[in-house]
Amino acid sequence: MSPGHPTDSSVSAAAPRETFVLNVGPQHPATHGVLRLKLTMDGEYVLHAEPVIGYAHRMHEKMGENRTYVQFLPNPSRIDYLSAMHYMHAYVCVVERALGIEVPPRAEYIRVITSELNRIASHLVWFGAFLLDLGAFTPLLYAFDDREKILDLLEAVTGSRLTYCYYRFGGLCNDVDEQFIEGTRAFVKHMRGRLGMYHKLVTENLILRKRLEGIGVISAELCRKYGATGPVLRGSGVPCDVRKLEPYSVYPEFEFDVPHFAEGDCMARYKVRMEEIAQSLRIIEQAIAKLPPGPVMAEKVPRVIKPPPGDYYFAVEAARGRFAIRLVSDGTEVPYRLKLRTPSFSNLALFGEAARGLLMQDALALLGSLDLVIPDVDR
Amino acid sequence: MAEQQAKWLSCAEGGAGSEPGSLVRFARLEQLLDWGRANSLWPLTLGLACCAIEMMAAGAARFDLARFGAEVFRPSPRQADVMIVAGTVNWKMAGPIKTLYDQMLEPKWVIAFGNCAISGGPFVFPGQYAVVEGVDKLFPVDVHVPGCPPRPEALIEGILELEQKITGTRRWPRVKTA
Amino acid sequence: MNELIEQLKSAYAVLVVPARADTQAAAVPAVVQPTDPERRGCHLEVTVTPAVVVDAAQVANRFGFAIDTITGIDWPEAGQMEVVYDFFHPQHRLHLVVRTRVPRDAPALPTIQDVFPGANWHERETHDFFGIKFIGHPDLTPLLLPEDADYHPLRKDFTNVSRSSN
Amino acid sequence: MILPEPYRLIAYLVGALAFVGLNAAYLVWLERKVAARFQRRPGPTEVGPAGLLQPIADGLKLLGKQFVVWPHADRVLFRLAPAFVLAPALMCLAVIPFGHALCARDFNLGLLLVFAFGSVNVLAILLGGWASRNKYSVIAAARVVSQNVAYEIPMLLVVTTLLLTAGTMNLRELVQQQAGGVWNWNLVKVWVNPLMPVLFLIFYVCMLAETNRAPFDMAEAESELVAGAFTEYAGMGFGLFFMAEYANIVVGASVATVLFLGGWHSPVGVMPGTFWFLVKLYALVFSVMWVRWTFPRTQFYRLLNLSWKLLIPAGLGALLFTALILKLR
Repeated sequence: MSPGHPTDSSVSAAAPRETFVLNVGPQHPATHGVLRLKLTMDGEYVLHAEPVIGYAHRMHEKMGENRTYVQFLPNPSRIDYLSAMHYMHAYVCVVERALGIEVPPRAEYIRVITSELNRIASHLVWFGAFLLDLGAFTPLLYAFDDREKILDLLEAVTGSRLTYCYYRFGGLCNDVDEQFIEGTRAFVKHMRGRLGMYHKLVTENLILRKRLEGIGVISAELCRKYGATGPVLRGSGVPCDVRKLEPYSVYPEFEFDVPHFAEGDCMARYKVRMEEIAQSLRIIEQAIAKLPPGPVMAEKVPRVIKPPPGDYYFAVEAARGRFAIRLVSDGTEVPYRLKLRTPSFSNLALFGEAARGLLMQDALALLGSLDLVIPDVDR
Repeated sequence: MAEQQAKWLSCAEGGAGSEPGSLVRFARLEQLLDWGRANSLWPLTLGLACCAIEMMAAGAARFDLARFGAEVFRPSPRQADVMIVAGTVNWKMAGPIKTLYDQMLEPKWVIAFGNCAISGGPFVFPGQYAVVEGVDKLFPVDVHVPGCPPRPEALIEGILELEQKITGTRRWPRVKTA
Repeated sequence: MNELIEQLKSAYAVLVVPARADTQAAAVPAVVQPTDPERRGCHLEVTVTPAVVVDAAQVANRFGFAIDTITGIDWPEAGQMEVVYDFFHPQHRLHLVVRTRVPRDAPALPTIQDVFPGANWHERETHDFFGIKFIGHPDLTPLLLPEDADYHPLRKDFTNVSRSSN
Repeated sequence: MILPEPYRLIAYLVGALAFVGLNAAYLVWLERKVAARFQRRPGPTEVGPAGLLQPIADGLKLLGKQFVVWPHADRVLFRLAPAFVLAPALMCLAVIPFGHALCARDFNLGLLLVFAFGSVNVLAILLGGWASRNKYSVIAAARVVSQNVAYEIPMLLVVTTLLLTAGTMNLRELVQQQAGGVWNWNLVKVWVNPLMPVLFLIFYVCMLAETNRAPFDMAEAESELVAGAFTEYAGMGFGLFFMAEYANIVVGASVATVLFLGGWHSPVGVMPGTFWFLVKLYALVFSVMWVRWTFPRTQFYRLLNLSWKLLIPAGLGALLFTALILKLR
């Protein structure tokens, strides 16, 4: 356990302590991008942490009001570039919901397969980056090695390594081939073995366990008050997953568990994500086995997308949590308002409260365990 | 090897550092230093957005920037030689990134990695209020690497291109082809 | 599930802004409207007056909702700005939307950040983008925009800020 | 044959500088190669054959880099710190016997000298961090001081325990006592003191901590403190800190070799002694690298707890136990 914090009343009753403000970021190796933290420190203890965001604000919401529905298609994949597929999924789904388009089953299955592959890739990047935060460099390269295998698969289908623009209103832009199916099967097998290796190399490492267990505890209540979702909420013991709770696409047809751990510490969040990789592999396996034949594009998709006026909302489970789009349409070719609810934003919001009283080192471990993508926070 | 070396030396002759009429000529020394600089480009750890992931991928096992001695990502601008601007710079970030550039010590170079860093990329539209339309508005850029995001190979090519800019010749020793 | 919705409905039905003698304002009840989640993505839409958003948030809090997001929508023709509060339930398939409208020329309404501390950032962001003032909010300095920003880009009448490209 | 003193010292000065310089350069290269192998990538390959010219390119680059003393920094100390950090490591090498005749100064209190100068290293990092007037550097400097103070104690306890049985502080004599086969090396001399392997373990952990290597790399905790105490250093100033880190590892590994691994004595009886000394030395250095690229960093308070609550009591216990054995024997 970490030693007593100076915020304890027993300590602060003594002479007033001298504090200083440590400015972490916008360029700092632990902030994974351009996040800035204003840490009020007492020695190495964080008394008060204030995230300062906006250094990667890219006007996605304004752009939504400036371009037609089709022109906005490349944008969602650039909000959270690590789970681009999920963001695309939310965007096409909200427009499909507005237009009332039925998507062919084959397209839905392929969407699930690619989304879950993307989720694994995203968790692998987090795994590497998180371990890098903790001072272990090697797992990063192992994770990127496995991630490249996913990228190869997705690149063959979508033509892009990172910012996929693969889903269309009513389906997909092109079908997958036999090679992709075979490659995915092989990958599932490969990844299962690698997961075992990760657990041996990293999860069971004593130093890692000591660094994560009991550190940065976030309660379920805190998550609720701040609207934190995804692995952060599940790491606090709430089995909340949009795929189960508000099922979309063909997720109800698959068997998978929602991993959740009640401890709420960094280790719980770590275990949730590692377990999610295994669950995603399960989903992929089932989806490939059940993949139906047929078209990948709905037949009745209007040439010009003009959803009827109204207010539509769609949420998906992205790699970082609940991503939702609120689309307000006025019946024209351009959205009237496109609100993006990004998971990292809410997950980061609770950092200030969760980091209070931690040592700086542990606070940065907590930050890493939240798995932030800064452009996702800033939009 | 020797032939190439001679070629490399003759290429850079008359380049920077050797003024025709000056009594003292440090051309050889300059060339040696340039060779050292070109082969030891330590980038600044500066990931801004999507492109940063591809920058990380370039440093990872498959592409391995380390082959060219450029894998030593330094988190402190004092120790970095090249700033790879990987991602969108907005006006809120413009100040800090300019400070970072000023904090880097001479000789320093900048690679604008990705469309956003080159021109604002997909985020430029009439009436946009946030994005800096190209980091060359903030400081001089040596190499532009286009793409959205560019592939890791493109970053390697960008580094080689920068090496060529420093030494005046396309990489010595030559990159071995597989 | 359905009974939870019924309970919510009855909880919101009593949300009424009391008539006040000094302003001659009549009592305004909250409008509760169930919606089709398959078509719209939410189960219950509650429209309230700005004065009772805090009470509306408290009801959501009592029912165990988590804050999803807060956003604004600009309606220049109506001379109004809409503020939309989204709440999701971590345990049930339940999505709640609370809507309120404020006049466009002086947009202000009370903050709910005492009920949901997470609303702090969402409200700051809404203030950034729309210029809607949240009364009682501790810090409304721009969050996503530069600290000195004095423009509200998601207003429909927003035009580009002049930016000297140095 | 041992050369007369003045020649030996001149040879030492030249030799030690070359040795430290080459070691620093090529241990960096080795580290990059080793790390690359652990991470399943080639590492430096393109700069010279197998990337062998890479350290030279780095060195030239660092030499040609601007060196600036910040207006708010302490001008004198900021410049002095890099020199302070390298010089003690050079001093330590003077008394280390690399071979039967390869010892610059055969000194009765050799071990004492090594530890005396070894501790100056901390002072230098403290100075560097303090003079930078950078918050990260100051935090790192404070960490380094408490870390090194904490680990100096168990290290000295271990060495004292060893000295009880050896009875000399002369490093050459220490090695000579271990002559005659592998079983005579201190590491495996369990019949003299059954705690020998434990002592070696404590010594090794302390060596990692003293040289600020992962998992105890608090001085340069990259993901937390940017570049720690060296954040504000550029060019050769930073290069010297870098060199000193490797020089300290070499010193630490040399002392471990002398104290526990039989110094220049060959386990099989072939090849000259110096060769075997270097083999043992680099095997230890390699293990240090192996640890670095495998483990995450520990927490700072856990690091101190390990020393104060485990290693120091263990060291004291070992000392008492050894004293008892010697008394009873």
